[in-house]
Amino acid sequence: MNAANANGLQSSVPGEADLIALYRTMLLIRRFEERCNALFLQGRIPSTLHLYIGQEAVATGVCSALRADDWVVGTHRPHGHALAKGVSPRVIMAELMAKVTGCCRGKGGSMHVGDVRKGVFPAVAIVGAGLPIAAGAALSARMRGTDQVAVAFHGEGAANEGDWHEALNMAAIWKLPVLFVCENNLYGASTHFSKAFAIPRVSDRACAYGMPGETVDGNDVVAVHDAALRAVERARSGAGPTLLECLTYRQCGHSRSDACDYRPDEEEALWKERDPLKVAAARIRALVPPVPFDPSGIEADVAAEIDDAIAFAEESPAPAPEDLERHVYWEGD
Amino acid sequence: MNAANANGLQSSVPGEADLIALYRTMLLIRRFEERCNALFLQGRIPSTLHLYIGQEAVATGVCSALRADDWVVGTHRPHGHALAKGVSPRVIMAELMAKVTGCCRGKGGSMHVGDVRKGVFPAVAIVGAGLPIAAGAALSARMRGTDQVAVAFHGEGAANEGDWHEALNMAAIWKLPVLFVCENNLYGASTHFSKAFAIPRVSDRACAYGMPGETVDGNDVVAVHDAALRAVERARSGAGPTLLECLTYRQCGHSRSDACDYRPDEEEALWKERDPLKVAAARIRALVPPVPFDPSGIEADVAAEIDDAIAFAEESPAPAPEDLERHVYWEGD
Amino acid sequence: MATMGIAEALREGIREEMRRDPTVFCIGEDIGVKGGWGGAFTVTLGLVDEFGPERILDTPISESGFCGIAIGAAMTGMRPIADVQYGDFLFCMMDQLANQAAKMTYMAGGAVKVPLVMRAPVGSTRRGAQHAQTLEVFFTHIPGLKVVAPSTAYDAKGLLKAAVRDDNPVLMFEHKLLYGSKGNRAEKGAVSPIGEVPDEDYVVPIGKGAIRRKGRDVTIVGKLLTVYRALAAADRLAEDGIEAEVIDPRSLIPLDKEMILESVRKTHRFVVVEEDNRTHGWGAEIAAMVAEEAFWWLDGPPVRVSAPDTPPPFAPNLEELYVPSVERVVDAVRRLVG
Amino acid sequence: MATMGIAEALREGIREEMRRDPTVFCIGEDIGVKGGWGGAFTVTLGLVDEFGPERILDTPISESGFCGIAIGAAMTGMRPIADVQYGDFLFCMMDQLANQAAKMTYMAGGAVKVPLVMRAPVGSTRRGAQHAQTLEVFFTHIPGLKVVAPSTAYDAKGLLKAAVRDDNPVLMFEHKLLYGSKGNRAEKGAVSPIGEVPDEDYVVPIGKGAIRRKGRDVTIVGKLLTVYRALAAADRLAEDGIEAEVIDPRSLIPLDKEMILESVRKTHRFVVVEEDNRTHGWGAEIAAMVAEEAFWWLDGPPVRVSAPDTPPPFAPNLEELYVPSVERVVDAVRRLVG
Ligand SMILES: Cc1ncc(C[n+]2csc(CCOP(=O)(O)OP(=O)(O)O)c2C)c(N)n1
Ligand SMILES: Cc1ncc(C[n+]2csc(CCOP(=O)(O)OP(=O)(O)O)c2C)c(N)n1
Ligand SMILES: [Mg+2]
Ligand SMILES: [Mg+2]
Repeated sequence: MNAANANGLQSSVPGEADLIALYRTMLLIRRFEERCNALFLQGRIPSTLHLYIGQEAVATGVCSALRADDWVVGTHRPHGHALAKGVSPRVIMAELMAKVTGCCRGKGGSMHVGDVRKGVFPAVAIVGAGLPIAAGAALSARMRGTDQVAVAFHGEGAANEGDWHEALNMAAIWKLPVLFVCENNLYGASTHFSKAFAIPRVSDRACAYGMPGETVDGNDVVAVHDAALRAVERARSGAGPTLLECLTYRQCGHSRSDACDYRPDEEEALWKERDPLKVAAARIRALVPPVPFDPSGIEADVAAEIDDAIAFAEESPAPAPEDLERHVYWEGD
Repeated sequence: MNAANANGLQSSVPGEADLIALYRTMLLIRRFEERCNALFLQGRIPSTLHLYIGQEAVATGVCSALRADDWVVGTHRPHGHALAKGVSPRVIMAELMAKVTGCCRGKGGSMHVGDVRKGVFPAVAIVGAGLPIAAGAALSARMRGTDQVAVAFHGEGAANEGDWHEALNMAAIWKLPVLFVCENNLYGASTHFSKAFAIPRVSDRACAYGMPGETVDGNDVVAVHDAALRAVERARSGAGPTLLECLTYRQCGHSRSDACDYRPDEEEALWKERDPLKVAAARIRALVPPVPFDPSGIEADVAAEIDDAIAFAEESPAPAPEDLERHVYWEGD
Repeated sequence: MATMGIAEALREGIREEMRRDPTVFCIGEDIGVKGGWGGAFTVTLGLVDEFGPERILDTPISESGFCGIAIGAAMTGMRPIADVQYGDFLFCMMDQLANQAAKMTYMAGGAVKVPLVMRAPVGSTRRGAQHAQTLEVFFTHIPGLKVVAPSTAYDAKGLLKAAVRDDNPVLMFEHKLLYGSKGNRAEKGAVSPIGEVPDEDYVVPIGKGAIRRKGRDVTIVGKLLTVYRALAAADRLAEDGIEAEVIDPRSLIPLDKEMILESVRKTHRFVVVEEDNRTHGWGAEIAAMVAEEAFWWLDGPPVRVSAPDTPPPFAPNLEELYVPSVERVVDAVRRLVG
Repeated sequence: MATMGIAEALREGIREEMRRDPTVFCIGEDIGVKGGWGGAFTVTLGLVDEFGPERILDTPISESGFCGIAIGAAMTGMRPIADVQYGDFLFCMMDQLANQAAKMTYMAGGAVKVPLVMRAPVGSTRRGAQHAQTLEVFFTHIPGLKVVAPSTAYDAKGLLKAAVRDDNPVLMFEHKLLYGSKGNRAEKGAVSPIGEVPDEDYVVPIGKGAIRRKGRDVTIVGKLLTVYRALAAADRLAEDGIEAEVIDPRSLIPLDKEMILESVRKTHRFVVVEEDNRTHGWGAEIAAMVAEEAFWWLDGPPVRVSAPDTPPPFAPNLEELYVPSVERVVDAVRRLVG
């Protein structure tokens, strides 16, 4: 259905079809999140939500450089990672609505969406804790003799956790096939990057582990894709991990109840100007020869897909009471 | 009694008296540890021991750059740190022999020796965990408006713990008056540096935090002292922390029962050639004008001090049974 | 006398202690950012305006590190009040709490003190497995720590002050549904026990329980949210003529054992209600203690009402089955008394 | 049938599982270094010669990190056997164990498994507060983990194999004084329960206890070292005509409750002996469970013999008072029976 989702894009000079596929994935994430927010405000999604709006180019650019059998570990803000890696909007929406058809049977919730059949681990909502787990998947790939690659998405805030450090070091000394994708959206919750780091770039930390570090425009899906592809090739060839920092911005609040009063309006405006969907559209329009780009068809398509997901979720039942005490231990496939 | 212990040495071009004082401290540590080992083999010290032999120049060089009211946090290998900072051999020996007159009333043991009256925290035997604690002491100094400095001694193995990373980052962003002194003795337990790091120097990691990092010859007490003094001045002036890596070698086994079969004999021989006491003696003999240096007086002096410590410890009683349930909570000064 | 919720009471307690003692300061994530939230549940909201960013110290996301920093500061003359956004993250700093803070005084033979306060929200609020645990028992089992768990605004402020003035590490557990946080940080399904809080300085001594309701037929011990479940159950039971005595220990370590034992010697029946998992939960000790020390007074087994042995589920319908309900308490008492 | 200690039995168990299943590997600090120790207590000694450094994987000193790596590997088709040098360091990886490994299957709604084995030595051996804790109960309270604690060579090998083949995270606690490690890594004061271990493949099923001694007058439950203390106490009591039944649960989670309850229904008296701190210790649950489920069979209170509520002390004379002695068990039983 969706080329970027199918993880098929391997070229580093994407053509029109590729760009449109990337655009579609980003739009799917955007619209999905917008609808989530509306459903949350209507009380149809319980709990809290960490929206990915503004960061779509990162998950999309990275996952489009992956194979279907590669692994991804998401964070407390995982819907975008899951969608970009090809998890169906249906099972994500059902999970958010706490339905038994959800990707975690309604027992995980927003912060743990994932689907191992699509190579997406249950997301890890303890900041930083996903990195060693991704490194472990990479170690496993090597031990089992596959050439799978693992990706640990994380916020820049996570780079100050001990687990981040330990994971990067072990990945480096063992040359594990893993990408550490740091989504530097300038804030960890309400805390500005500059309050938490004494260095200008997270990627500068790669030197501490003897691994390459790179910073790219995280709102440009092509830049992200290109850098990710290089890192994936490096990883797959046995040359080891990469720290890839993507500069981006969380356009919404940190979570459901956040009015973002700690952020300057100008900053928000500036980044909305650099909206990843706009950047991608401009990329398409700048193709040579020029391409007339009308996203309305994609909009309709994406809207239909999300409507379907919502309908699916709404119609699905909640978990049965017996579900409470199930799955504490593994019950088989 | 002991100039280097009294933390009075502030010049970076030490003269004869200074060098002799440094030599004496190092010799005290060396002979103290040798006697500990003998006592352990005789069964007069229980438990296990991590000896500091070979690394004396680090603690001595660093502590000679400190004031009496500065703070030091030691490790599982803490006797040298405590002696260099001026803790009496008596209370250390009594602690090792599990006597109530020990610096921890016999309740801490070798891995926790310290004496807060001398600015030495109870040593922290969880690898890496001492670093945030030292940073906290530095934060406290600033908040209380003193110009005290804190030092976190640690092995290179500790630099792969999460706490190490978190501590360095916070110290850097808050410009805390703390020195992270990494004693790179090439092994963390039986694991060689090259198996645990993908970089040539621990000090290279300073770049990850925007703090200065420096590597010095850790077997040359003057080199250590000079570098420490610069870092201490930097810290005291409010310019922030430093990562100081001292290249040294653990001449004995990791702990009591270690035959070191994992180390090449040539490596051991090479480092014994570079014994810190030899290097210091050569420094003294190379003074201009030349100084005839006969350490036998210092030897006798140090031997007497240790004999006294052992006698004190042997004569001291074990803790009373009631001591078992005391001091779980603070009982007052 | 002012009327307020727990978040506000804690805030006022912190404010007063910081005014009284310049060595008191707060440290944690997102606690002092201007325009921010005052921590995850508004407790420190606005304090940075009075005390500045040095004393309301925002940290990077480094739980183990800032806990260690708080310990080092506490050992050298300061009195930090640290917090985590969710109690679940205490596991990220477990070594610093269990191996360092708790043991430092002992392993130094009494030569150092660690006057640290660590605050942590607990309780199930639809956030799933990693943001909803009730984990007091992991800390009540660490010698060297004190542990408190206020369920009213009065106690929250009084225990906070007592904790700040204590010379030992004190963990304070707070329940997300009891904060009474206002505005857009209010919690769905909250109990909001608004209560009166004196204007003048007071402390609630650590180690003293409170009898929330007098009764002669059964002793029910709860803590945090389950105090309110127990009280509601007691009301319901009273309709049948069963008079339950409801005890809120307030301090978990040290525990006011005598208050519980005295009650059991009167009622001869004992039920403990907790939101945590049953097996090796907090209630196990209370039940074991009662069985061991009041065996001959008991007319029936000590009974535990708790969450099942599962991680907290996300789905609201499952969560409702997870947290002990008023009905489950009523049923347990009826079976015991009947 | 060969005769060996626990360290050797574990080593043989690991070796056989690694031969049988190429997805099994070991990960930890100093476990495979040539000329090294095979871990802190020789369990993996020599295995690197057969399996190479990729499958006996030495890590940097990064407990949380390598635990997470083991989890990630376990979720993707491998069966890691990880270890820490001292159980006390489990606190450094507490988040990975408690929030990740234990909860992953549940929070994924059953879609993933984490077949991880984590081994940890416990027990007081004169190393002081940070190297001598007995901390099983911190893990028996985490739904999603299984916990085993073998006290004989036979059980050690059989439980190790069962753990490796289990599709859930299993923690194995081993007692430093029971390893029977040889040479210069032997421990002072060790019990060294040398025992017979079959040559052919076998498992000890997780969840089944063992009656170590039959008796009619009192049920004593111990684990690891305290099994031996209980047995020695039983011998002493037998001289006075008191016949104690000694139960070693072997698996702590799931627990063979029925074996304990059946015994109590026969003996009417119950004592649990553990090396851990008393308050909220492991024994609290066992005592509470017996009180709750066998109340009407009990002729006296369930009794706990344990360490006091202090960190492990260093001084040998204090340590001797800390760990429950044979005398203390004998006294407790006498008071109960007398
Ligand atoms: C260990 C841990 N500490 C704190 C939190 C609370 N928390 C959730 S998200 C977040 C901010 C994370 O910042 P960043 O890593 O930059 O990711 P972003 O939210 O910006 O995507 C915090 C502090 C957590 N979930 N886990
Ligand atoms: C958290 C933790 N992990 C492991 C250990 C066991 N251990 C004690 S010392 C040591 C090696 C430490 O190496 P390094 O930091 O280089 O210090 P060195 O012993 O060389 O002085 C290890 C692994 C420990 N004490 N704490
Ligand atoms: Mg961020
Ligand atoms: Mg070392």
